[in-house]
Amino acid sequence: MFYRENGQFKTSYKADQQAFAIPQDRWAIVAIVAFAFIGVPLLVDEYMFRAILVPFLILSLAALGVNILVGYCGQITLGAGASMAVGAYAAYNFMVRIDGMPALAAILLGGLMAALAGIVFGAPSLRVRGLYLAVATLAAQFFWDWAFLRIKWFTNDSSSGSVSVPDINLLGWTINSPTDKYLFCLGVLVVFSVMAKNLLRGNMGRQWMAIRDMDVAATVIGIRPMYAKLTAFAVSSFYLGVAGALWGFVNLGSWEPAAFSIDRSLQLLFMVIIGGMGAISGSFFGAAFIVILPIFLNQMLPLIGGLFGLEVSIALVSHVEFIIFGSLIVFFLIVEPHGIARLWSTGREKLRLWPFPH
Amino acid sequence: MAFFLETLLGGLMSGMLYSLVALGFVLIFKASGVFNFAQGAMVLFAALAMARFSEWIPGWMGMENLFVANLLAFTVAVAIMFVVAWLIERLALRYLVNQEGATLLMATLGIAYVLDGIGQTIFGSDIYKIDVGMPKEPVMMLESVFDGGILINKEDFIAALIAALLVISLSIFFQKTATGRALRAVADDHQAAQSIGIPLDRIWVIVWCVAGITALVAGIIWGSKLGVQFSLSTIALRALPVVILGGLTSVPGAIIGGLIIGVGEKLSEVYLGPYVGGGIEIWFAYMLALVFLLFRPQGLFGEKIIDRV
Amino acid sequence: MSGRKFGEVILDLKNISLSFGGVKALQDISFNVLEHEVRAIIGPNGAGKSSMLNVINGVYRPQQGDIILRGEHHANMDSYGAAKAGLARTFQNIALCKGMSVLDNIMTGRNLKMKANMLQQAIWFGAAQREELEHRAKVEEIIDFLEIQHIRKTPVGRLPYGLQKRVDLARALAMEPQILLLDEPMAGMNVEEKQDMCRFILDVNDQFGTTVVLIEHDMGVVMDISDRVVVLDYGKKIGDGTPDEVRANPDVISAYLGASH
Amino acid sequence: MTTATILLNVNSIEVIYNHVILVLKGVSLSVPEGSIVALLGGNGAGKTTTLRAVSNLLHGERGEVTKGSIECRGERIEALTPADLVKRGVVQVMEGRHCFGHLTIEENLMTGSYTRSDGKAAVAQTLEKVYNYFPRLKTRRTSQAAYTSGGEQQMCAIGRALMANPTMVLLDEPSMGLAPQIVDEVFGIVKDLNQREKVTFLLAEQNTNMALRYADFGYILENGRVVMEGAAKDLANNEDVKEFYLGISSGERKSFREAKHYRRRKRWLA
Repeated sequence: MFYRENGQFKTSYKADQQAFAIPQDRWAIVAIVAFAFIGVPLLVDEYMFRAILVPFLILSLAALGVNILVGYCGQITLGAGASMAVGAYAAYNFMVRIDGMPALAAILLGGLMAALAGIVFGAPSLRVRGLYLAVATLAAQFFWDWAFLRIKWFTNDSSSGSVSVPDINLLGWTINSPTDKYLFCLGVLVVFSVMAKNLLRGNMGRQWMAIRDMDVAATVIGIRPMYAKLTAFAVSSFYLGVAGALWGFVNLGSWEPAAFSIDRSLQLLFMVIIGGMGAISGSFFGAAFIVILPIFLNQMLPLIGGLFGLEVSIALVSHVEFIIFGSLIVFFLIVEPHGIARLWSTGREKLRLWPFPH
Repeated sequence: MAFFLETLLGGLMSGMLYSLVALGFVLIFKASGVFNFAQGAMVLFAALAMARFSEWIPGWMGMENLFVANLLAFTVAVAIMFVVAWLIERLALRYLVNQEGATLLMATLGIAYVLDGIGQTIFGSDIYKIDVGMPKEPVMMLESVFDGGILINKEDFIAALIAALLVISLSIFFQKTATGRALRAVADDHQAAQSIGIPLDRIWVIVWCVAGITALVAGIIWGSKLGVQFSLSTIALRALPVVILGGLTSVPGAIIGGLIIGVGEKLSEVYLGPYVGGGIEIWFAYMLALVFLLFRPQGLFGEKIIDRV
Repeated sequence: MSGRKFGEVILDLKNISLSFGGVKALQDISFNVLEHEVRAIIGPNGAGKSSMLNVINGVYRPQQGDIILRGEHHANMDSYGAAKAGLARTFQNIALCKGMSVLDNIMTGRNLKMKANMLQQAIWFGAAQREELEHRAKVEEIIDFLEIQHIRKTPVGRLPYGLQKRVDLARALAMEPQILLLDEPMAGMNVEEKQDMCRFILDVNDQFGTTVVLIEHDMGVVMDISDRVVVLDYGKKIGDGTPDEVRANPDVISAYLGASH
Repeated sequence: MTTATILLNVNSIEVIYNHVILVLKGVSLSVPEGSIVALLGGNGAGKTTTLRAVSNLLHGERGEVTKGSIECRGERIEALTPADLVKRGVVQVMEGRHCFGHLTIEENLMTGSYTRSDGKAAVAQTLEKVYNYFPRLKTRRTSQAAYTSGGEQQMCAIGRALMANPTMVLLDEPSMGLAPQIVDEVFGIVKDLNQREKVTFLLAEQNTNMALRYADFGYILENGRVVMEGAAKDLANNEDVKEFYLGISSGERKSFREAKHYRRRKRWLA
């Protein structure tokens, strides 16, 4: 099993433009996806599904959305949570207000609404950029936080903005067991990831990256910043909206606006940073890391404390979690600003050249 | 009319406090090009230190004098903020020389988390009070003009005065001293500053020390008003629109932006809030800042950005 | 220079004035560009050369004056409009996407010609793929022409400066422009690289009939390859003519060239 | 040249960026006190990296010296900070000028004196000296550097370095993007400083013609290696140098219009 490209020749541009041009990569991806669909359900217990796998899948999707905007189009957002909220509440409204609305359609429509909101709140990006834009996106965050808490119409007049939805029914398949939820989310994630990959390797992705890397100069080669930036906001918000609807419908079942607070926005941003900006795989790495870390710490800290005869309170665990979390972010930014995905690809590059160092 | 003026003055006073936090942002950004998201966490950290030590020190030394205890606690808190500044430079910033603004911003988010965690681990996570003997009683003003006059908090007045003093001394430091000049040079171009022998590490420690002291002052004032608790770290989020409105690099911008936001918030909450269910001040501030941004993308006092290709 | 035919006036700039907050970058500048010619703009630093280029392709809008492109008025054109009108441009401080491969960078130059919508692109198979392949073939021709086959897949950020300049040119060519604006295409190159670059510029001019407007400091290059030269100084035009005329112009000598040239 | 003491000695250094990209593959050179030494070669040859390795500014670019040694007056300097190096009298003027745009010209110059501890009077004296060399700067002393021309910014950058009272200046691409007349002026001042103030210069330059006219000694870098070295006069007369770096072949300057695809190319590249 050598990781080598020697002897592989492309004879057409078509072959050269495949999503994964190296056959070894292609087979690895197929194997991973197959394992996720078939192997995982056979191996894993219910707790794993509920606590880790389902949140991981949905947050991966959300992180992918953030990555499109931040990593590929270079527009920093601190309002990702708000897009998720719009998606979740919009999907909820489609469900309760329209009789016989299929859940999947409601979720997609929720994503569409989030995309529209994303375009409106992304509009300042045409005038301001960088740090100013980051702060401008906070406006969206606080506005929607407030709207879902105070405007009763959005939550069908429920108190404190909390709403709940029944189990999803998809063409006769009722999604209620953890395994069902897992498979459903996995399916959505795979489809959306493939579409993201397609967009990013084509003309759209190139336009976004041109805006990210050269902004003013991009207009000179015929890229309209308005179009490129707003499509990035729309696509990103669409992904986030769908993820938000899934988070509400599948993972939580019932939720309040606090589920999509600024903490969620920051969490998503961290996933992208730690995972790797401008790399699709980075979204998965980052989501996995951030879903697993608190669970890991919750289990380990009392054990470690026990070794030294210390009582570790729940409050202390949450404080230590803060500290470790923050330190890791700084650590990653220092060691590899491009995240786990870059560490991964550097490793792969070395493998290709192995045993020669350069 | 008297009610309107009272609201207005109330807005101005709370705006002054926003300015104080915003000032911390502007200082660090101006001098090191870092948009310090951890400023709120630093305010909380500093306030916690101040609150706890002013409680602990009398206990340890068995003394009663509030003034001396506060003075000692203040000194200890300053020292702690210096250590924090030094550690931040040592452990994080020095490895991030020459990185993009976004990377630095996210690093400070990480620092904010660490500070929040450490602060609560050491100092506890309850609500504490700071009592530096600020007069709480209200003052009546303009009784001759309006019936019943206008109610003003004396505390707010003193706070505004302190903020003004801090700003003046900082401006002098920045414009007139060799260190201030070096700080501004570093803000412009890290590598060029390095190439002519300005030691980045030392400059950054100084900047963060200054920001730490600003945070401490803000923390004491806010803390003595509202009590010291975790939510204090979110005042950074309240101060962000101020920074954006005033321009990231402008000290006067931070002040005037703070006043505008303070007044806008209060007026909107009082006159607009009842119609839409209340609680609008936080996003209203952001919207206000956004509207300004649409007309002046660099903020009120920020330097104009000219795109060059 | 013999045997080369110039066409009509393709680009006519009339009384262009531009200022930034009181600073006058360009004052009442007029000159024209003939089809198929190589037109150079020279002048000291801060003379307004880059501003001139920015006015031509719509990055800046002049406060006064008129830009006539193939007989049509374009004074209010933005840079997107300029790109659509057939103007391409390279940059003084290379504006390439550092993380993207050479191939992808050049492909961005084709974006105006790509029509697949977002949904088609997300699905990929079908219209988007067909289009992608079509344009890839075109881009490969340009890669071939500029002799950068070997670095096709290399991320641009890893290339030496000289090659990056060439990729920048390749991207501009991918737009199939009628007028090519080059902002200091040879800054920071050694003689060998400059010779290569000159060869490419002249070949583009010969083979595709592309009109070239270029800013350059190297007098050797300017005098050798350009047909006519405009000289700017402090936002004013101080000379205009063939290289020999300009070289003999006393204003130009005292403001720019110095005695030794 | 043999009698002069060696101020700077670079011993077969290797520089790697980002842990993977090898840029310098064993570069050695030495700079005698009081001389002007030129580093020549195309873009990406490693000139700037060599200068950065000497001035310890590699870290900001994620690069590091992995092999070899750098000595200044016999003392190893790889581990020093840039500030320490400035105190020892070695200052770099970076490529692309890098003036502090928001500071005035005079403030820019004054930042250069940050490391000095010999008192205000001495600094003021140096400032006067810098103004003497660059009278243009004196007329623009209160303008913000961002609003000055390229030539003025280059002078400001050199002047700022001089404010540190250096014994040696590392000058990176002083002619880049400057009008011919200004280039003459800048090089003239460098020569002046060298002769009157005894400042040693190590300069990286694309403009081979200019550099060889003013330098005493030259090194030609290609692909991270030194491929040729010698006294400036000898290099200027070398056939290869003439052909590849000066654009002269068989005795006369060749027109850029006449350059052929199949012309003679360098053969020493691996």
